[in-house]
Amino acid sequence: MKSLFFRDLKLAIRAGGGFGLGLAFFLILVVLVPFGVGPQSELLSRIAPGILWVGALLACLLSLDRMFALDHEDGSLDLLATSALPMEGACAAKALAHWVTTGLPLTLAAPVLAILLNMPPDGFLWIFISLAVGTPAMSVIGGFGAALTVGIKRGGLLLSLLVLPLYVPTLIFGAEVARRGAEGLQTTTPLLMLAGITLAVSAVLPFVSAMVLKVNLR
Amino acid sequence: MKSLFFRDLKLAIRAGGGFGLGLAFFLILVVLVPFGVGPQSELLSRIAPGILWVGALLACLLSLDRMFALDHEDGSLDLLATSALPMEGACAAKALAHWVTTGLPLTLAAPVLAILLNMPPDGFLWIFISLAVGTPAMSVIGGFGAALTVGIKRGGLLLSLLVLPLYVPTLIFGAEVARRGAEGLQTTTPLLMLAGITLAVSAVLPFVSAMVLKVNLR
Amino acid sequence: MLDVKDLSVARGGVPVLEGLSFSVPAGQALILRGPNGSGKTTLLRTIAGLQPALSGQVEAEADSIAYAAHSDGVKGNLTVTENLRFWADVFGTKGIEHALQQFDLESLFDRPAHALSAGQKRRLGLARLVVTGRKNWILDEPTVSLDTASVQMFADTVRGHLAEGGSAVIATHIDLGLDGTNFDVTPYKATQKKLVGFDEGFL
Amino acid sequence: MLDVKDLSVARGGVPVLEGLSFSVPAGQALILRGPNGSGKTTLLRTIAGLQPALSGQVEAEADSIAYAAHSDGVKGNLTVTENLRFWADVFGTKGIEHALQQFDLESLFDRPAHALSAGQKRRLGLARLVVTGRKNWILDEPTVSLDTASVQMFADTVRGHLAEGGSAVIATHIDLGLDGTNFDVTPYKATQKKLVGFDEGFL
Amino acid sequence: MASLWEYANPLKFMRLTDRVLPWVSVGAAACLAVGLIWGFFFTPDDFRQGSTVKIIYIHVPAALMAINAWFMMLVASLIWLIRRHHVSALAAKAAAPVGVVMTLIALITGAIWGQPMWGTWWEFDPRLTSFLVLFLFYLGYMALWSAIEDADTAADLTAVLCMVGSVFAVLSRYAVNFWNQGLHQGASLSLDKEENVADVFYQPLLVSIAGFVLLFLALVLLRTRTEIRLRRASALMAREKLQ
Ligand code: HEM
Ligand SMILES: Nc1ncnc2c1ncn2[C@@H]1O[C@H](COP(=O)(O)OP(=O)(O)OP(=O)(O)O)[C@@H](O)[C@H]1O
Ligand SMILES: Nc1ncnc2c1ncn2[C@@H]1O[C@H](COP(=O)(O)OP(=O)(O)OP(=O)(O)O)[C@@H](O)[C@H]1O
Ligand SMILES: [Mg+2]
Ligand SMILES: [Mg+2]
Repeated sequence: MKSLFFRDLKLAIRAGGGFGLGLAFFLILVVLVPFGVGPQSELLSRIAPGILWVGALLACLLSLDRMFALDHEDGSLDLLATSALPMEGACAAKALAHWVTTGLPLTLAAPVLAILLNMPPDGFLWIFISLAVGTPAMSVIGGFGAALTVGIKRGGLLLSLLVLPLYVPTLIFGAEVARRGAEGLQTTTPLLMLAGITLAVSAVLPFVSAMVLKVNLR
Repeated sequence: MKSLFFRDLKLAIRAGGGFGLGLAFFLILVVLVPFGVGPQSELLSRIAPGILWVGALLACLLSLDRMFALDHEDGSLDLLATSALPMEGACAAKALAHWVTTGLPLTLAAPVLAILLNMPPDGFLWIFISLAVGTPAMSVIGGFGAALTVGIKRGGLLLSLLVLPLYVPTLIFGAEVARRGAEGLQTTTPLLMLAGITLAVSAVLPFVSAMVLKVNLR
Repeated sequence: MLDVKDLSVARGGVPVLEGLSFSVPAGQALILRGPNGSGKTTLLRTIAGLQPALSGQVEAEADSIAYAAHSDGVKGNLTVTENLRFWADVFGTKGIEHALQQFDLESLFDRPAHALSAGQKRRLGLARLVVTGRKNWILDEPTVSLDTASVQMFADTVRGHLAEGGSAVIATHIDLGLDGTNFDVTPYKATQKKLVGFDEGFL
Repeated sequence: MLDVKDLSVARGGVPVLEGLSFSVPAGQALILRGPNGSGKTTLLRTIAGLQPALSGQVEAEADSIAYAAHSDGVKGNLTVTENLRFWADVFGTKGIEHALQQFDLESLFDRPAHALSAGQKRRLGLARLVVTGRKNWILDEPTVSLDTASVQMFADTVRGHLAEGGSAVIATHIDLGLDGTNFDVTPYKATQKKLVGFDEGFL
Repeated sequence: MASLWEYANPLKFMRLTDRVLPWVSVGAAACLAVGLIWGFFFTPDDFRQGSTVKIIYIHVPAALMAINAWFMMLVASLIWLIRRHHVSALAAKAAAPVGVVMTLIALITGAIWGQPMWGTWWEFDPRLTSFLVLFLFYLGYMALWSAIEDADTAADLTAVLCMVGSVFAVLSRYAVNFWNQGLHQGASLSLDKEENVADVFYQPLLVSIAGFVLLFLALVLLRTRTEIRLRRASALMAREKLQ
């Protein structure tokens, strides 16, 4: 499991960028939105927490599709399945590697990008906290989606379709935390819900993913 | 070229959904944004044209990454390159197939989704027109990006990174048309610019893509 | 030690082989033979536990099977050493030098795997087998793309493995120069059950 | 008719073979030989025009080359017929029945290609060659995964192609039973140029 | 007494449904006709809502069935996962398109109703939101079925997806009870009765709900039969190939 985790990290870094790319996508998205909605800064600052969250979510999503697909194509997954490594462990390790290469850098970068969107400075801390608590859930849920669609060519879009609805609760509570934080309101309730989601999916989904993967290898 | 076009269509449809999936992603995205920014409908209706455009752009983008990648992996691209088919033609055919499977359905669906975002009914026509004129450019530009990144595993994110900046002019003018249309202002200038971009990239980029592809095959 | 009892296997829902029984004692190799499409790959995947059998059993010690198929599970972005070391870690064994040396990969040790020739990549895939430390090798056309010298290397490795009490099931179309039982799957081709009336059921 | 003059080829920026000259007249086959990693694939890709030569020339009629490599260019989601017909369309030829029949694919005609066995898929890849209608076949290990009967089929097809005035360059590790010139690439291995001083250039 | 499981045999299932289906269809048509005509033409307009209240006869049954369809799929999927009866998996597959249409009807009628009632087509309140997510799950569920070729694999994977999606089916029914915010009626049918005047609305509503239930049943049975025949046809075709 440890070795799988480190191999995935290494692969992410080698494959031209790794850490960098998720971030770059996030950055570009945050830059594109003002072009789309027009540059009125008061409007921007109101939608900033939401856009940052949606952006983080999409950046996560884009890097998901190859979580298992590459290993499936080159046969590694078959070999892993016949190895001593329990599949649950493999799924957890892969989700963790995904989080380290996307969720973590996104979380660290979000406060900086918040400036671009004219967010009030009080919100910086809260966008950071909400992403730190919420992104692990996105990696784990994404892992489940990736496991479901592993055998399908052009699975990328189907993956998004399956995973995005699952992301909705995380998004709602995460963005709520960030928004309330930015407006100086109480954040305890949504933050607790967010943490609850993250814990629940991390506890349950790796097992489901492992099951699904085994079915897919048949 | 015709055969390549029809094969790509066939593949898109066979691979579970084809048309449907790009659309579904668009739908989901448009649904997610209100979760992110919160459900105040007046705010939503102001950002609606921009969000629709950004959403269409991302839906295009997600389906891009496999435009050449699948053909590269299974060796078809090598074989195509040694065939009588000029590479420029192949690139154009592939971009066209991409547009028919994503850009076109997106354009048709956008007015419906505009309802979800509370857009004023006057804007429906304009969001349709702007997308109809703008999405072909996105497919052609996307084809260029896909050609650039064809040899790279996990190229998906890199592709986004390369292509998104290229999408900026299309996005600016497209969203401008939709926004002005929704507000009942003159749209001629941005619409002309948008059409100009589409024509220019369609005339030039297939040749560049072909060149880039040849380099990538080496 | 591997025991196959009255096994039937299917691919894509269609029965391919049925009524297979054989056993491969320690120290022995079974060479699977049969024309293209006869069902060797399907059989091997079933034995390796990657797909369920239609009926019958496969008996083997727990965690004793190492499977190698058409695709090598080699990551192009990792070097030869990194690839091997990863698999060694996954299977909890140590020391990849032996495997590198057995397949003459020492001079390529820090080459990223995507810059290997077809045969070199295949050798790396086979070296992976050695580092699994598993007893039962299930090999699907292992010598594809190998030149004669490398086929020899492979045969020597298998012989060494058998001498240490391992066993192997190998599907191949060429002669490997191994002495093992030949087993032709052709006679076990699944036959049609007679259709007795139309029962609106599946088949 | 294919003429190779004083060709040097490189992969990944490293020279692999140099000073190659040979010519393959119509009706003749050239069998490329050489151990794994000797540079056969690199040479064939250069001849097919997929990568530039370091120096030297490849002369062939325009649009006369058909290339077939390790990967078959077969789409799993299309059926056997659809795959072949696509390539026939691309190369502007008609009639795929002949090709289907030559590689005994008729009974599989409407099977999606992902449901073929390794050897069946390979046969489909080879059938593609026939529908290209091209004269110079450049083949990289065409018989991988094929059983003996299919190798025979392949050899017959090549013989037929030669008899019609085509030519072929085939890299292989096994004996195909074709009579053609054998050409061993080993002696042409690129040597290290002596370093003469430091001239601010690369090497 | 014969065990219920016997009807998991395709043959038995086909025989039984062959006899049952006409009755169910007739029942559905009758209930729908009575309920809708009664509701539309023989009830007074509501004192607050005017004639728009009549949408209730379509909206409520459709929304009910949209959620119930998912629960039915869940049960069928669980039976498939545990006992591996193919008919059960096919019934789940057959129910999805019917469910998605019900969802769509509820969404559209809700939106049309919302315009006069709330002054907006759409609002992101908890119930509407989770209902919309449920709609997306229906789409994903059907897309997954069609993307995977091997039938058993597809059945397994969609079954798992169905289990996960049930969270949202539950939410769209009970979300109002968790969060007491939002525009949409929190009322269950009984509360609705107290709030809205009387049996005048209530009785035709019940009849049309019964109609929707029967309609759903009829469509699912019909589609399951089709799926069984399709499976049978592809099995025969595969068999032919084998020779
Ligand atoms: C797009 C907008 C709407 C959507 C998506 C929607 C969705 C739903 C859903 C999911 C249910 C629950 C069914 C169940 O629990 O089985 C429901 C029930 C109901 N809806 Fe709507 N609805 C919408 C608009 C409206 C409007 C505008 C009204 C009227 C003011 C309304 C009145 C009702 C009533 C009376 C019930 C039955 C209450 C109950 O049994 O809990 N709905 N709707
Ligand atoms: N989805 C499917 N539906 C029907 N038949 C299938 C399907 N998938 C595979 N087959 C058939 O099952 C048979 C067994 O295939 P398998 O790959 O096991 O053969 P093999 O002995 O390994 O052949 P090879 O030597 O070519 O690798 C083949 O005839 C193949 O065409
Ligand atoms: N990027 C690279 N850098 C350095 N050497 C490389 C690179 N890519 C390939 N090589 C080497 O170039 C040589 C030629 O490879 P090529 O694939 O042409 O061999 P081949 O004769 O086809 O071998 P095989 O019989 O195994 O297919 C090999 O020794 C390979 O290791
Ligand atoms: Mg095989
Ligand atoms: Mg080679």
